[in-house]
Amino acid sequence: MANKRYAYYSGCSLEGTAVEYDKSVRLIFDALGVDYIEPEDWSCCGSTPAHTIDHVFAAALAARNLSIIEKMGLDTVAVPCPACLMAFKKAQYFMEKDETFKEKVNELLDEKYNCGVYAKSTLQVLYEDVGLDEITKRVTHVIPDMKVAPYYGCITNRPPKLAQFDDPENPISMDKILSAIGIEVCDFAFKVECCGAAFGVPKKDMVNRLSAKVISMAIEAGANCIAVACPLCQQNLDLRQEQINKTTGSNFNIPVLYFTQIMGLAYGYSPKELGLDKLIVSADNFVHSRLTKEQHELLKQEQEKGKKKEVKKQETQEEENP
Amino acid sequence: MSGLENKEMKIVGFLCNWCSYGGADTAGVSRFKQPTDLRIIRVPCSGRVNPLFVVKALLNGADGVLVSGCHPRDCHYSDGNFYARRRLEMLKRLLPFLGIDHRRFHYTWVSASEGARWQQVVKDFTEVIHKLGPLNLTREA
Amino acid sequence: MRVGVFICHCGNNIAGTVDVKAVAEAIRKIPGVAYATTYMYTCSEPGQDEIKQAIKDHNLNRIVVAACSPRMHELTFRKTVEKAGLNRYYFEMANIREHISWIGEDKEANTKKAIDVVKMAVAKVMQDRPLYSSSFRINKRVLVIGGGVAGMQAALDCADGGLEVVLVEKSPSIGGMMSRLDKTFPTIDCSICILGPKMVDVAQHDKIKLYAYSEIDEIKGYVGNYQIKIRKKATYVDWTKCTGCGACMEKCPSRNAYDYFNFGVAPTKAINIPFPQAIPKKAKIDPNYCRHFTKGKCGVCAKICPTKAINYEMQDEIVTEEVGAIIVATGYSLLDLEKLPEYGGGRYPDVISGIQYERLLNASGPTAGHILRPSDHIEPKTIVFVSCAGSRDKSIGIPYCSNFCCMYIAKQAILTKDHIPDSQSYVFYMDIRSPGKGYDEFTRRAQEDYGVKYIRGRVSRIYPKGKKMVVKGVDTLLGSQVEIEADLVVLGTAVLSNPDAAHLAEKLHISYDTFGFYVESHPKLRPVETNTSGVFLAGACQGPKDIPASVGQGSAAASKVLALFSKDMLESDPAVAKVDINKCIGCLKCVRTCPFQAIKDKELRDGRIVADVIETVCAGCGVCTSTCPCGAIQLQHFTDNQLLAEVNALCLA
Amino acid sequence: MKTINLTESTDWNFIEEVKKESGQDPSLCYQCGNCTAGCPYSNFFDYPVSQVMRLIQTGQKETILTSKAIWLCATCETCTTRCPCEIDVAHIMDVLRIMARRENKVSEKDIKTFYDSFLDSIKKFGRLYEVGTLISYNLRSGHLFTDSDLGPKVLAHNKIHFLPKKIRGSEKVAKIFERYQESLKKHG
Amino acid sequence: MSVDKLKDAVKQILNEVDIVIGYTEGFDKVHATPLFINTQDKVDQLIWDQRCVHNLASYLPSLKRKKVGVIVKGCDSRTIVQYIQEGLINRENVKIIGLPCSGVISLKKLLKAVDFANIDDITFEDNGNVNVKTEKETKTLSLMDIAPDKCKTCQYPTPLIYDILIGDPIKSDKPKESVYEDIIEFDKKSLEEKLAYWQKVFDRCIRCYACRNACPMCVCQDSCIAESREPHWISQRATLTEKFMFHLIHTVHLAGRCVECGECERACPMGIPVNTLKRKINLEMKELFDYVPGVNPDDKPPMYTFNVDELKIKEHKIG
Repeated sequence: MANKRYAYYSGCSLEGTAVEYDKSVRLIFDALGVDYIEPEDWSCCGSTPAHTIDHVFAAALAARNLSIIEKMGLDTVAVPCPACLMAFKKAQYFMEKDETFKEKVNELLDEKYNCGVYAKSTLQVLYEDVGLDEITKRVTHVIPDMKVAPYYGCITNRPPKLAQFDDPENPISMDKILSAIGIEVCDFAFKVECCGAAFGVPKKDMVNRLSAKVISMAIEAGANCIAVACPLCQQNLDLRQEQINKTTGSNFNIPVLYFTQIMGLAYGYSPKELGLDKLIVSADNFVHSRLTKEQHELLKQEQEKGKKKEVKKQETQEEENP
Repeated sequence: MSGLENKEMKIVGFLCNWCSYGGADTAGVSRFKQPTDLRIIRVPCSGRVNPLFVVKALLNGADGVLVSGCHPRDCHYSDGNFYARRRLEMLKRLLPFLGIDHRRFHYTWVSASEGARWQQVVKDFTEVIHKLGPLNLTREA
Repeated sequence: MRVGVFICHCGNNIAGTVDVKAVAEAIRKIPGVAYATTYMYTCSEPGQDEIKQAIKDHNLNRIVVAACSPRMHELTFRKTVEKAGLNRYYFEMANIREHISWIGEDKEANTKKAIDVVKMAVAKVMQDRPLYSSSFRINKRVLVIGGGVAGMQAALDCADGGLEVVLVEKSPSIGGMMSRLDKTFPTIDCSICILGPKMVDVAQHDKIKLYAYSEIDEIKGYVGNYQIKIRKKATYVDWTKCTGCGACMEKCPSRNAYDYFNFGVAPTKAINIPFPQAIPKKAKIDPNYCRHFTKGKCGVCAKICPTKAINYEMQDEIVTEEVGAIIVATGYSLLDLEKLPEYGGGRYPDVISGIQYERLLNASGPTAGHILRPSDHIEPKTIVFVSCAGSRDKSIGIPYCSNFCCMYIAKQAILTKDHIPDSQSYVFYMDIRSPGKGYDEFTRRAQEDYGVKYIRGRVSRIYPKGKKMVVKGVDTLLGSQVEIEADLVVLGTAVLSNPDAAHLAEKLHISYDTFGFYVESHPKLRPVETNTSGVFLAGACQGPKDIPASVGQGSAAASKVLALFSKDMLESDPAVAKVDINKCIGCLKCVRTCPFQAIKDKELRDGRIVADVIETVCAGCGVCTSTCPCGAIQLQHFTDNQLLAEVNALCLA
Repeated sequence: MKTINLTESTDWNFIEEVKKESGQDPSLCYQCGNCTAGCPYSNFFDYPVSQVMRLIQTGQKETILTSKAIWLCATCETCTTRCPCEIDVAHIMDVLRIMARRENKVSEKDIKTFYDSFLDSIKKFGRLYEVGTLISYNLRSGHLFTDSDLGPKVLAHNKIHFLPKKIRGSEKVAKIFERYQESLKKHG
Repeated sequence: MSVDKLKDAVKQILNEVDIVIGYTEGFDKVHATPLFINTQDKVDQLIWDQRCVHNLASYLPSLKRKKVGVIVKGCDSRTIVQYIQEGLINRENVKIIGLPCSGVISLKKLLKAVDFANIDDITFEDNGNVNVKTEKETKTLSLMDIAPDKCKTCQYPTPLIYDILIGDPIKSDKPKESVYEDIIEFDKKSLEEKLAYWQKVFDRCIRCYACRNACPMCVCQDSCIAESREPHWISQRATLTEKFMFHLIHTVHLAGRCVECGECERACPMGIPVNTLKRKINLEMKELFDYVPGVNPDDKPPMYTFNVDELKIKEHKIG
């Protein structure tokens, strides 16, 4: 782990409406000893809009950044935003597959890109490269009341041909990470349903209806908090929650945190450091109920003393009656 | 017919009766279009293919030779293709030493149900031979 | 040498893209070719007569037919030339259909290729030698692998025909998939009621020797004379003592064993008899769950067994059987629900497979025939059936149709209404495939008489919402998304080959396709034969098949065996290896490489050692011929000179 | 419902064009409808995805390129992920949008305007300038108050920069735009 | 080592065998020639020095049913090992007298070194010097300069198999990598260069079959397919194609069997590097199957066996 150096491409959103995602990712990377460096003078990946113009053009916008990273001598870029991730992966996929496509893209660029950089989501870096053991080791705090619906969003690990990570229908990496830091994870059916993505501006109603469905399914699953890995998801579910309530007549009030913010809480960082103040729906109650591991241990021991005998009985019964 | 003289390469295929010849039949029944350069010699088993047949064909003016048998473990005669694999691999490695491009000789495994795979093999191999052009090993007309 | 060449038009199949007249023209010029002509359908009776006549008229002594694949009609024409008085091996076929006219688009190139290929055949036929078969005795016993309905039918037909049958079944009871079914379409008769008597017949037939819970370890030999090693797997119960009383099963304290018979709908005991009608009705211990094996202590069954049949020390046992033919009827398996993550397969207990639902419907199933959903044992009112769950899905490597799901889903929907009159069933389908007799009427009845709602479209997602399963799909006829809140979802999971199908095929030397289904000799005309003589196929091991088709194939395979065994002697294929003892230097490399141990060393009277082929054992692969450095051992009909003639005819041209 | 005269209205070139530009074969589609079933936007589409695929198969160019559906697709990749025929449906939708733009047949002006504002921001600054994009969109689309209700919230939580962050290499990014425009002229 | 020890050994085993094959003086000073000893009185004719180039093991298969004693050098012993692997001799019928050897002469090189002058006398010193007396001069040469190539990279100076070893075993001081250096070097040439080379050298072939006749592994002899019509692999035409074919038949038949004794090249009157192609295959056999011919009697020649999973053979892509 310690040897590998990543490029870290935060993307435009993380400089604006999603600064707290950027903050928390950096904190978590530091805490876990992930060596990363921000490429200098990166530009926008092109995102969805560029793909409505032309595929070569879209790939060029993405490849400009990959080329900068390649020149830095790095081969992996950690990307928190799924839209940027997909833009990079698509550029990489088509350029590797099709030599003439590659040439066309390079014609638009100042510095040619030789397809030597692989994009990984922040989630993938943490889950695969850092590993659950390391993630658990660093935990200092427990948030006993938190019940999270892990919401991956539509393109964090889809389509599988491009993503090459986790299951496209029932991903588990975020579930596992959150469980590893001691958070209760709900069985959430809408892990990968789309929230409405970038249509928040031109098609507000559409987004409100889709996001409402996601939130209601999270509550249905028993969650009191939604964990996300995408700035657009966060924006649609959190910033627009009141808008949603108005248009759909619902009455939601559920905090929507980046999964890295939740990790930060378990690692003992302050709400301010993690940018929790940026959330529209407050997550303060989780901050208040947060305990250190030691405190929590004491509490647990007391509770368990009374129960021990019962548990043993149950165990034998279980085997007899499945 | 004259127009074809330079368009076609001479490609010989040795196909085992049970798998690859059947695979070529399957491709035919399915009407999987293929280039017309290949001429097939039916043998009972790829193990029957003495590497010297390949040599003979190349020396006699073939531009490429293809041998195809049953997939390993699926030989109709249980072990024939295992012998073929060793012998043909030996030949494949010898050819470049003689100054013959190893791509002119290919051996592979195609089962009787793999019509589409056979089509691909023929297409790809023919394309390679066309790229390599005619072979004249002994400068004799 | 007077070669006659017959070039077939095959209607338009060949003549459409090959100039057959030009081919005949070119071939006529080859020295030795005495006669060359074209014919519309050479394989037809007049076509064959034409060959016979030409042999007479033109005094021909070698024949080449340029037509379809020799795999199709070589035998036909060999018989023709034989009837005209020639040795049947004075015949060659040039494949100008499958290998030329059907695959090449350029008529000029096709014609040139056809000429080359016929030239090669002419060159070879000139090298052909007359060959004569010898005959050998056959062992008139037959091995049937698999005791499902196809295998049982084959076994019974063979046994009734007077043959001794060895039936090997890998699970503890015969009956196969059919014994799990509740009812059968389109008649809705009780599956076990019609199968049960057949199972008893198998058990009681004095010509059938049943090895249940056994597998094939090794197969040696050839048609007429096979040696089979059968592995009798350890049951830990002495079946000679077990009476099937079931006392052990009642008292066994391990209740969490996986129930293979019921496809895990509910658990079973570690010692169990799979179902009440099982044959043989004997108990068997599952060591993965038995406490004696997992924890090292228990022994309840041993204590309770009235005949002291329990034997924890039992080991697998290998027995050898000798047979002359083999019928393979190993059936199919089903796609694992977990391979369908978007349907929550394996994660949500109320998403089950069709075969599991069959067990819920069945009176001897774990719910005693009451439809109770697995999660909370409550009777479901809204049931959604999803057909093509995995079938026709290239993205998971199953592009084919599973054949009978449409029909059993209709049946299950009908039965559901019978069981729960106030229920509503929905069926998601892409196409209703019901081409059998009375089949389409049956699916219509489901909709017309039983009110089953058929929705044309695929299901995209299934997820839980409270106690319901939300099925989100599409009605493409309406052109809109649809959602159903169901109590239970039944998936018509894809039919797969058996996981060990390839393994068995390798032992049998038969072919299997990309999906593991066994390949028949000809898809239309030899549907139960394989390319290995003496080995026949029956049932779904060849491809997804419903009960009537499987039974039909079982009988067909049996009739093939009975026909084969109608003679006492079999003619051997004379295309075997032959040693020229004057050339053989006795290095015996052929003995080393022969895959069939068909070559032995022999001492001549002058003391020289040479190789000697046992003709009946030689399978004709020719590995020896390509091994022999001095060309002393030649595979007849594929000799070095014959193949060289082809190479030279092509390359030196 | 009007009768579609397949003899006259099937645009075979269009079928080939889609095939070529997308690298996908629409004839593989057997209309199971899985794409429509899973599409989060189906409710808003004028033609569900599976019908868009069918319209391609039947060469109904005009209908598709003027449809709203192709613009309401957010490329969430659900269709691509679940297609049993392994067709990259989302990619085909991308291609259709490109074609619609090229032929000036965009029906969903607002979305196009939003995308254009987005791209303008990139061209100008090298990165996305969220406020600028929104204002530019509101001005161009005429929807002057889109998301103005969110303004105070964003402000209160200090989530946005009011000044654009122009990167040093912004002219290099702009050059990508320019070169692309030039290449269009060159290749026609 | 004195020849006396050798003679004693031969005398001793002559009681157990029908015949012992050794070396004796040839028709002139530079030639040795095989000696077949069937009576004690012939033993004294035995010689042993650097002129003893012949691979005497070659006689064994034709004497398969006799009890034979044979004198072998390290290189010759590989022939015996290979015969055993292939079952071409019965080990119990053969008595092997092994002679450690640090090199022999190549007649062709010697003649070249003296400018093809007539040689009157030749003597060998222990330090590797060879004194040659010709009609014109007396010259001292270094043995390694006039030794066949195989001696320069010899890995087996001591016989690998023997019943009696005369003299002390010698360890090879030649690096292992040196054995196929020339092959690897040649293979680096372009395809065109390589083909042109073989066309040139094979064109010299006069199809005298001396190489085949000298080859200890060419056990077919009279049944050789180069001279047969059943099967008819090659015609008698003296074209390059047929010459090429003959040499490839020889090569393919020796695949994984050639013990690199070099008798073929020694016998060739046209100076064709007959052994090179076989050595190329040996290089591949080593790489593919970790097999070296004639080293371990328990090995199986790779062309007559197989592994279900071949670790080193990967499926080839077309092109």
